[in-house]
Amino acid sequence: MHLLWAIPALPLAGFLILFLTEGRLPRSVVSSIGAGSVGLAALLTGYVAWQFTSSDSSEFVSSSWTWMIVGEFNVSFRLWVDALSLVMVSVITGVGFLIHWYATGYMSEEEGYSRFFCYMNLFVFAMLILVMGDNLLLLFLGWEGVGLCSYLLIGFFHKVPEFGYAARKAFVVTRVGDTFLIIALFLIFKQVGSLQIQEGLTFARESMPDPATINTIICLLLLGGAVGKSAQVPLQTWLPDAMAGPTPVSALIHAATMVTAGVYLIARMQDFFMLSQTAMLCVAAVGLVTLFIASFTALVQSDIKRVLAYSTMSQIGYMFFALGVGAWSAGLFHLMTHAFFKALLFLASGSVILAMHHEQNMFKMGGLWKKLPIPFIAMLVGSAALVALPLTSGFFSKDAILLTAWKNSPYAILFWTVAVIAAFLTSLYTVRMMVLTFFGKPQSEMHELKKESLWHPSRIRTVVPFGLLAVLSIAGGWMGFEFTSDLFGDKGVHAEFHFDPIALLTLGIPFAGVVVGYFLFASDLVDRRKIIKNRLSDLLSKFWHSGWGFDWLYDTLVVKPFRFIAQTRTNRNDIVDLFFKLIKFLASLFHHILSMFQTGHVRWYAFTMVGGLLLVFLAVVWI
Amino acid sequence: MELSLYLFYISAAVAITTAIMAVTRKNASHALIYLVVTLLSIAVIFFLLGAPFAAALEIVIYAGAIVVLFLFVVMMLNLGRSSVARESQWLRPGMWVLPAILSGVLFIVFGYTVLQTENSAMIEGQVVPPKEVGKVLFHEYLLGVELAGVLLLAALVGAFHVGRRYLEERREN
Amino acid sequence: MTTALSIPLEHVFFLAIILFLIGAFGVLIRRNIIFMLLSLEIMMNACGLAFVAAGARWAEPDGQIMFMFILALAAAEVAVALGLVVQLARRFETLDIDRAEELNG
Amino acid sequence: MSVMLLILLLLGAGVVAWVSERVNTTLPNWIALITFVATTLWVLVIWFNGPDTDGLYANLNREWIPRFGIDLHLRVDALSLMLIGLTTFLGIVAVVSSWTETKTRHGFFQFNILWVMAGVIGVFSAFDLFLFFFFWEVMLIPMYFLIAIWGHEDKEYASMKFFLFTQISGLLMLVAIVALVWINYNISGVLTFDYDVLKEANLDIATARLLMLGFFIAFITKLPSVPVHTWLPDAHTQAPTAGSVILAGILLKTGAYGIIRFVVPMFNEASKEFWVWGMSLGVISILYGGYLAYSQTDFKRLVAYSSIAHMGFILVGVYSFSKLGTQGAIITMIAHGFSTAALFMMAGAIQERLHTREMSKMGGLWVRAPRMGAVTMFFVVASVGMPGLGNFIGEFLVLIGAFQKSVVLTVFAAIGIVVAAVYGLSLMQRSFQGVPNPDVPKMHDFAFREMSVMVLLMIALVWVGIYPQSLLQMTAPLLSELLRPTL
Repeated sequence: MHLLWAIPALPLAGFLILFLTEGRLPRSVVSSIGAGSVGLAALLTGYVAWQFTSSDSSEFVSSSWTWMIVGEFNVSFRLWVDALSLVMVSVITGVGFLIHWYATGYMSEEEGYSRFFCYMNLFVFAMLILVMGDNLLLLFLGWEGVGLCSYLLIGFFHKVPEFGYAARKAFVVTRVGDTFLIIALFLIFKQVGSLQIQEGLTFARESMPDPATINTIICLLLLGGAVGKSAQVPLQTWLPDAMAGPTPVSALIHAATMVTAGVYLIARMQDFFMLSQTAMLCVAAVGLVTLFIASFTALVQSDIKRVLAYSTMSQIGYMFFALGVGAWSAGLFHLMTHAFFKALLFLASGSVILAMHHEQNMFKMGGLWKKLPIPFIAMLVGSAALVALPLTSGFFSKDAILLTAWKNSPYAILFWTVAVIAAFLTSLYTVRMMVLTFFGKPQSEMHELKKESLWHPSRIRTVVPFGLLAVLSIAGGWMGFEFTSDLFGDKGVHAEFHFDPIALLTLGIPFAGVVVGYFLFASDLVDRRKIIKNRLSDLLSKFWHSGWGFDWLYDTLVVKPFRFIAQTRTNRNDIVDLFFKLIKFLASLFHHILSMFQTGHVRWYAFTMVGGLLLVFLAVVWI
Repeated sequence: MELSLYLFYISAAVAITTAIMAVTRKNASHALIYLVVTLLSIAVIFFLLGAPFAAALEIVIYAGAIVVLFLFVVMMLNLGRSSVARESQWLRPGMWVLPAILSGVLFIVFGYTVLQTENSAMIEGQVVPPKEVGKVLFHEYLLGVELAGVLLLAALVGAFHVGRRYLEERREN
Repeated sequence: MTTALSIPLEHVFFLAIILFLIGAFGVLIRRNIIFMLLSLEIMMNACGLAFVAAGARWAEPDGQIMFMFILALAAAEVAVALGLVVQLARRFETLDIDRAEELNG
Repeated sequence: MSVMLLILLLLGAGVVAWVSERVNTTLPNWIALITFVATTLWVLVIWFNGPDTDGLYANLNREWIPRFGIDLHLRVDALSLMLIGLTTFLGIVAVVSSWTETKTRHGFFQFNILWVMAGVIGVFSAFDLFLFFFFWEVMLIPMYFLIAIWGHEDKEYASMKFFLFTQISGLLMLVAIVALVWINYNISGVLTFDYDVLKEANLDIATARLLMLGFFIAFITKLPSVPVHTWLPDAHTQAPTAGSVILAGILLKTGAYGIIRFVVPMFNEASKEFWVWGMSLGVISILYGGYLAYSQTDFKRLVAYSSIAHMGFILVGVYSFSKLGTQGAIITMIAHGFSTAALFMMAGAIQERLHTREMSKMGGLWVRAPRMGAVTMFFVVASVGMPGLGNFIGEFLVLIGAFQKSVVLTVFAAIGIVVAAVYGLSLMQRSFQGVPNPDVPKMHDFAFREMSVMVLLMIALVWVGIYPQSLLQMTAPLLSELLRPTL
């Protein structure tokens, strides 16, 4: 019997223990529970993966209890794993474990240590449910669960109001996407009569009505959900702000796993998307636009984590792009390699930030490569993979995407060109980041590194995750492509590497980027001050810096009007109540009018009584 | 026969005159004396109408008890010359107009109502003796008697309560 | 037995009406509460007169019985009212009914 | 028989509690607590004994006033049993939450609580319309006292508003009941208030529409739905903690119960015609309640408006006329009972400690009281609709049921989920997160008394969230009866 159920159960158990003990456990115990549970889950995943590859079946199932049955609506807590899920599970538990391990050092001097691991374990659990769920409702449970954990962890330092705001923004913006997703679920249920993923796929393959307008709508709604979770245009604005969370959180949630859930969703619902050319095109377009916008934005950021955040956005844009042009396996492959090298980059930047008194501004760093050799090397390896220098993992995945786009897309030239420009920009901003952080003159004082502090870059808690992730960042490409290319069998397309001009160009672009970047940012050949002073470049950089004004746009169009309506004094009260207040007002008006007759003058009463008598008698006489 | 008829009209005239006087006097004691005369003449009329028991009650209770109660209060409050002056200040001619008009209109209406009704019956002055009154009172009107008793009890309690509060307040002061 | 007079019922009624209106007139014009009560007594007597006359018309005791009820009512009224008058005189130091306006709603 | 005993037990315990305040001021609390624990256990025993062959857990049918065809007809089926269980359970919560809150007339306070609960149980089990109306009134008057005597600064206004709204709507219902009975008498010659008979009355559609409206308005006032919801925020805000817990946890459910039990089965065709209006009112309630919830600065008021939004889901679910929607509405009733009761209890706990409900005077409470923060977070997350907790199940079933009926309305209702996130998180942010307010005095965290109740509520919500089937399978056989022939 395979121990599939135990993989999510372990982090869940960790979460429950940490939650119920309310932070009363000593830190060492918390570390071993928090990181250990994920570590065990990773080991177990390895075991299950081994079972999986050695067995003949293409799916592993683990059923537990019935969630709900109403009429024909029937969902269960049932785990279902195929190769695609298994890749995701491996990434989540493997990379997750390394990040947890690193975090035991990174968070060692923070308050709420236990709370942190409590949330992190819950996150891993929810993420595992997301990828292992056998039906869409279970997927949605994980989907919302990771959103909640993301919210909790972004706002982890809850004393800072801005962080709380960023956390809420992340939650609400992704909630908008989630609403699309849940409507997609309704529509799928209406069409298919079930939320079982496999039944849905079978239905899509075999009995989807034609022309499949409904199918296109479903796909677009699913895309809406994916866009929210994966921070793609137009719901991308939360991700940069989400960097308010502790760096391991950024590494795990906002780089390696949660933000790729959208990619997973689309890959999972592949059969629906395959039926709709429009939807595929939309996926590709969303990816491409995000890729393009995010690359430019990353170029002008000064906060090191924001650079990485925009870089994440653009890399996920690559994945969407890949899915959109039908390069399923390449997209998923990129997801995996990206998880390795982006986690590495984030963790390394975390070490740098800690060493700089929580300073994240790159312009205040500089010349750190001597003082922080281990983070420097880690970052260098990560950057190489990000830039896609040959033989790193990023190279294999990105190259596969670009080549497929060229060969397999209706708008090949346009798509390819934009993607290549973005790749060039990727090199540029990566070089800029490295130069500003590690080279040049030191701009501010560094934290005095004490050997005994747990987060010291040379402690084993830091070196081992760095080392492993670095190895994966480089070697991940060698072993991985074979693995993922089997996932989709003959459905996906992937290009072989041939020596033709396009391939060479694709190969050469990163180098060109690095070289140009070197001249721009590191050498004295270009006068940077002149460029900065130029008005056009100033405007552009402001525009790019703001993330192409999306925040401003939403702020003016949605947030401010909503707040205005909700928070102006007159509207705090219920408008509907005015009607009832009117009734009350009328009643009291009549009361006042009638009580004017009640003067308290006895003679007035006597007078009215005599008058009333008169009236009565007059009535008697004449009627 | 003639005599008693005249007696009725004379009593009526006296009643009306003294009633007007009672209402318009400035001195409370004078007004009360006029009121007594009114009541007495009404008692005469009762007697003429053949209701000797009512006439007796009118004299004993109304003229005897109630008006005396009034007099006690007037004396207790010591409504002397200053109050006469105040009354004349209050009874300005302007005040009379509207009530007078109202009373006039009412008189027309009432009179019209009385004249309209078809009966021009005569009162023969058949005496209804107290014994008969008592029989009916304690048979057919027994419930009314009980209610009147309750009313008087309530008045007793009310008067006692009102008076006692006054006493208590004075004791506190 | 009879007092052997024969007067029209209307005449007695007119007397009652006139007395009643005099009383009402008094209530309306006086500001002194004692005079108002006094006028009320006249009004009640007028009503009693009307009842007695009506009873006498049929030579039945009911009119007198009604008069007795009115008498009881008057006694009760006077007892409470005069108590109130005393209270009023002490508290407001006036008998002016217009000054006691606390009845207003 | 057992229901009647249950009601009598509560009524009797109320009197005993009132008298016992002469002995000791905490004695009434203990009496009420023991009574509620006992009744909860009793309900659990009934629950586990299972239904009889007719699907009933208890049934009592005696003549009461035979001249008018009024019977003492109390019947407990699965739906009633669930709601009675919720009632007695929240009774425990209410008593515990106000353990130290009342400063005066402890005995009368517990008397009112016990009598409200007795009335509510009567409402949930009465199958005679006259009896139903009787219990309907029995539950309102003690509630009025609870608000009017132990309420906060604006209690007179709030209690009067509550009373007027419920009385006027109750009057409408009474008129409808009497008219229904009379019409049925004219048609069939049988004078009866019995539910089962009147359900089968042959009404022409125009009459049915009118009578349906009478019931409908009474129940949506109680629910409450826009536009007759305005008593709720005031009543909730001013009521003492126990009052809010009962009001939100249970009294609102009587409105929902009334719609499910009476409006839909008794006036089936008329209700089916009415579905657009019903669903639209629900959707408007969801959006409008959510929007007003966000605008509030008062902790309790915010939760009160969020209740309106959640109750909107019930309306949407019921008027979708599907099994999914109705089941969703039932689950929402239960889950909302748990989550909102907890939030009101939290509001009461904060007010007891800080003497304010104004969120601008809070901030950073998590640092002072981490347990309260965690608990609030849990229930806010639940009411925001997190999968795995009860509220989500209800809302999801409602929406998926409604989707089969009307796509557009469902989409609007789904927007309510986003709005819920906005106000829920802003509640959390404004009260518990952020910089600790220096003006806030030191506050003690939850101790055993409050924590034990909160843990019970959490377990209940998680249970509804991950194993709703246990409830769904109970009510499943009822659905066809409630929804009547066509589905």
